Amino acid sequence: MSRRDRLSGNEAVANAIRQIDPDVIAAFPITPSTEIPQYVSSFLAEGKLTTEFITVESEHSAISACVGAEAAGVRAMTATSSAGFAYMHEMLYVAASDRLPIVMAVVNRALTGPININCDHSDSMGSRDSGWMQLYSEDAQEAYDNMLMAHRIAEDPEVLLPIMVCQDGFITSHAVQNLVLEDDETAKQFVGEYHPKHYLLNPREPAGFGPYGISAYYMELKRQQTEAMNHAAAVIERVSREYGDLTGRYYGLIECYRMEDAEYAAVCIGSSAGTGKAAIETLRSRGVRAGLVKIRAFRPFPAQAIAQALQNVKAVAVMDKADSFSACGGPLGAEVRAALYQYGARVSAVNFVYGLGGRDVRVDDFYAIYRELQEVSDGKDYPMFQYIGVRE
Amino acid sequence: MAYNLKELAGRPERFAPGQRMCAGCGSPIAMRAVLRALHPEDKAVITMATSCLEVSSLIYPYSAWEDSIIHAAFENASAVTSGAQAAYTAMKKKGKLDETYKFITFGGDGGTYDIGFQSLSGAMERGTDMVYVCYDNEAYMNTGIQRSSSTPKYAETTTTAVGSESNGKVQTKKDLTRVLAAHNIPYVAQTTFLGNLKDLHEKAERAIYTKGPAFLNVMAPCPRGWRYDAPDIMKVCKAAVESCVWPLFEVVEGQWKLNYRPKEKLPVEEYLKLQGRFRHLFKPGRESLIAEIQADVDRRWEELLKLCGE
Amino acid sequence: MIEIRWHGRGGQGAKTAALLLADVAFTKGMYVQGFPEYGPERMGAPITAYNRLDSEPISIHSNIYDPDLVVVVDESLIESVDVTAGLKEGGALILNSCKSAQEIRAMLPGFAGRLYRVDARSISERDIGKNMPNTPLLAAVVKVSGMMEPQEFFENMHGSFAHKFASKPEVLEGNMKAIRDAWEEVVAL
Amino acid sequence: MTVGGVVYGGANSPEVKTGEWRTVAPVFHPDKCRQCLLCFPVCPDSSIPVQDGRRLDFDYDHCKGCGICAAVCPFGAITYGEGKEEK
Repeated sequence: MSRRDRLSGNEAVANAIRQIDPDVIAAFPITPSTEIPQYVSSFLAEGKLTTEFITVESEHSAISACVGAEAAGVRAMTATSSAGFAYMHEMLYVAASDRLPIVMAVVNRALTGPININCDHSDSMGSRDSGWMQLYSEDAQEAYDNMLMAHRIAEDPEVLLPIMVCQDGFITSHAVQNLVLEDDETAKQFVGEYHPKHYLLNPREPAGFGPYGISAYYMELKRQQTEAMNHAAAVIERVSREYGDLTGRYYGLIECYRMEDAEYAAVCIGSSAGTGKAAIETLRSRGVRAGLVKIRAFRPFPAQAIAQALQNVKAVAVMDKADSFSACGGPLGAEVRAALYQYGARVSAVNFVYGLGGRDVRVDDFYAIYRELQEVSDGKDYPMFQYIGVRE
Repeated sequence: MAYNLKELAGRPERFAPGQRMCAGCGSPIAMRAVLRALHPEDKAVITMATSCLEVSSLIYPYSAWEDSIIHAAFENASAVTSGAQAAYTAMKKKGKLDETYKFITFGGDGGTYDIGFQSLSGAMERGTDMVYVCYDNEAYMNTGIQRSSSTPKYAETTTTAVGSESNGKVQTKKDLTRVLAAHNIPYVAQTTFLGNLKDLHEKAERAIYTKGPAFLNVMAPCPRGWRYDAPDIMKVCKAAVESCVWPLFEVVEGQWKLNYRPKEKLPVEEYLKLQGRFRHLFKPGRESLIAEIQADVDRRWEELLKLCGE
Repeated sequence: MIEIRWHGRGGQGAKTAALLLADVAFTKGMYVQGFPEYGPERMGAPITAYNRLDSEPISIHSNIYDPDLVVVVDESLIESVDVTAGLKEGGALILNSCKSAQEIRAMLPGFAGRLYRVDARSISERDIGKNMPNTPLLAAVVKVSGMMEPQEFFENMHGSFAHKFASKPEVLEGNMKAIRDAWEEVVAL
Repeated sequence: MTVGGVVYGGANSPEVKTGEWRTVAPVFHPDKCRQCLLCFPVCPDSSIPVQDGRRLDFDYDHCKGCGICAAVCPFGAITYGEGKEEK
């Protein structure tokens, strides 16, 4: 029996971890993900977890220990944010190239500097090319659900890639909300057992991980990773469908909200999608045909699905909660525009950079965005990218 | 059990030929000796820091290791071992594994004294049941002989060039074995290659079969970086020990023990003159530098004697 | 939807009160949000916490700018924080204070909206034995918002306190008394 | 290619014939050898096979010709001459 509860995003993730009961967790405290290892510690103290908990001396060691544990043949998890995430950067590539299906709970926070503890996506966007899958969560419910699906996706033999489950720091991680938790047995059964094929602690066959990859092999090994990422899209959809059949909560690579007849759409990631949905309801009541595309999987990037969803709108706002400093906008803007171009969707795409360092995004901001889209579709020129809520 | 090389030689070789270290390299001598100390019925998970050893012994699609091996990066070998060891504990607890595994980490001085020190210190402090073996060749040899914090004073390296304004490395060598002893772990030892490698074997065996963290520092000369003739490696090691530049000692549960005391301390220049990296010290006008090194060696030796209650 | 903004100082329990209120509403079957203003919390520094309560699912994830209800845990904040900012017309402000109506009105020049006072400090000191204003304030919020009948609220709180203070039944009684007293003592000014 | 470049099944490096690197070869003289085995552990290339407590001739497939063994032999049972194909 599933259970209705009210939890913060971090509590929700911690409860997923408790239900999964991974063999090894290695983590280092950093705001706003710190609560996750704290919950792990208290679950252990109460005998609610059997996990080996390694209280490492840094995030670099946290992810390194996960690499060691996962290569040894067990499930390993960690959690981090911001600077800690960045400190892991090098090892993220190693985890992916070793094809280790590590699960990491990311609580998004702006990357220093200046130092800032609030949410944006500059931490995880900085590692978007590390070879990890990235699922983003709108709220605590999705963070919980994504965590329960993460192992199944990552460990699929067609995939074998690490995965990060992201949620917005403080905005959802520290906000209590209603959600439904599956009962422990159902969750455990869904996640299932882990049976790696090649691993260090296989007494029948030793294994060597992380060899020197000379030029004669390196490119093929990288190509393998891309193939795995290609497979990942279908696996995410399949696992999500199965999860939906079990829980009634269905997820895809993207979520289309009131897009059937939408003339104006916003594309965004994370908690802002919820705020956008509230704005859309009001706009619809005023006769504006507004819709929204929420990106759940940023890696693999669902280019075709996004292009399809947007092909009939008059104008789209692509919203980046991170700047690329490319002088051409944010990462989502670049990739959505590339997708539109590739699939021949001739849509005016306006790139907005917003919400950096916890700058709040209000329902009113969405009204302004949709107003801007109406003007653009009426022929107004628009720059390569622009900011929301910045003082000039 | 008394040391019997004949018997040990009968154990299966766990570090195979075909690895691509330089001819005459000290590091594989250390690997072979440490792995000979592993009881044949036991298995191992070996972790390597990025190093000459790593890029020579695990080159896709070849491995020189009979045991499971993992390399992740330069600075994190101990953390990787922590994870693998925790996985082992988890599997044992759940009854998923019958075999006994030992966890051995190999790193050069760069990956141990310097960039990997944080990860090493963390793993030791956490009480990880593992052995960290540093093969100390006193510089970053893999990238072409740059100085490390293990490089001795006045040694020439490619980043401590010798010239009219420079006598080589300015700073003294970090005493890492003592730093590890300060972690209050059950076993810390320092050794090198001598005779039939009895000292190295016994320390390796003790380190591997000590419950909890153990640290073994093995001076492993590099003919290319130290600039001596490759066949002379054993001569160089002997001189290091006889001159007290590299004393043999161990710290067992906090108890310091000197393993060898030279009958007559060899002057330090006898050690230095074997190696091209110190050649400039023998040029006229630099006599005081050798005296300075001697004074430093003497001071450290006296300190060690005190610690060992000698 | 009811939107509530709490003003307090770090360590006074405003955040806890917001979470408690979310709990109370949740047990009534409502959709809830309870969250602090996102940032480091330091003892004594002004902090803000928020609640959204609704019979429908809530998807908005922004701070609250036009609250229906503002709760001021520490009246000294009024000097430095614009506690009535954005307060909806017809909205209410609940103040933890022992001051008279005139004194309070004088502290809030230009505010003509509904104003309530509860002396949460005295109540908690009397009933619980120390200054823990959040419990009495919670009762005031529930009453002023009209979200629950007293009996249902008391039963709810009893259930949640019984769980929280399982090992300290005397604390439970004190807290329950503080809730009942606050329900009676909150006054419209 | 293996998934993730993982090498499994234990040591396969003997397929790599590092003996090709050798410019100077050690030569074993069994008549002078007293089987003290001092040479065996100091070989960096695991190229001195030992069977039943006795060393055999060099594994020239892998011996890189460093000469350490010759330097430690107290009995002159290993000579270290000129030329790659001494044997």
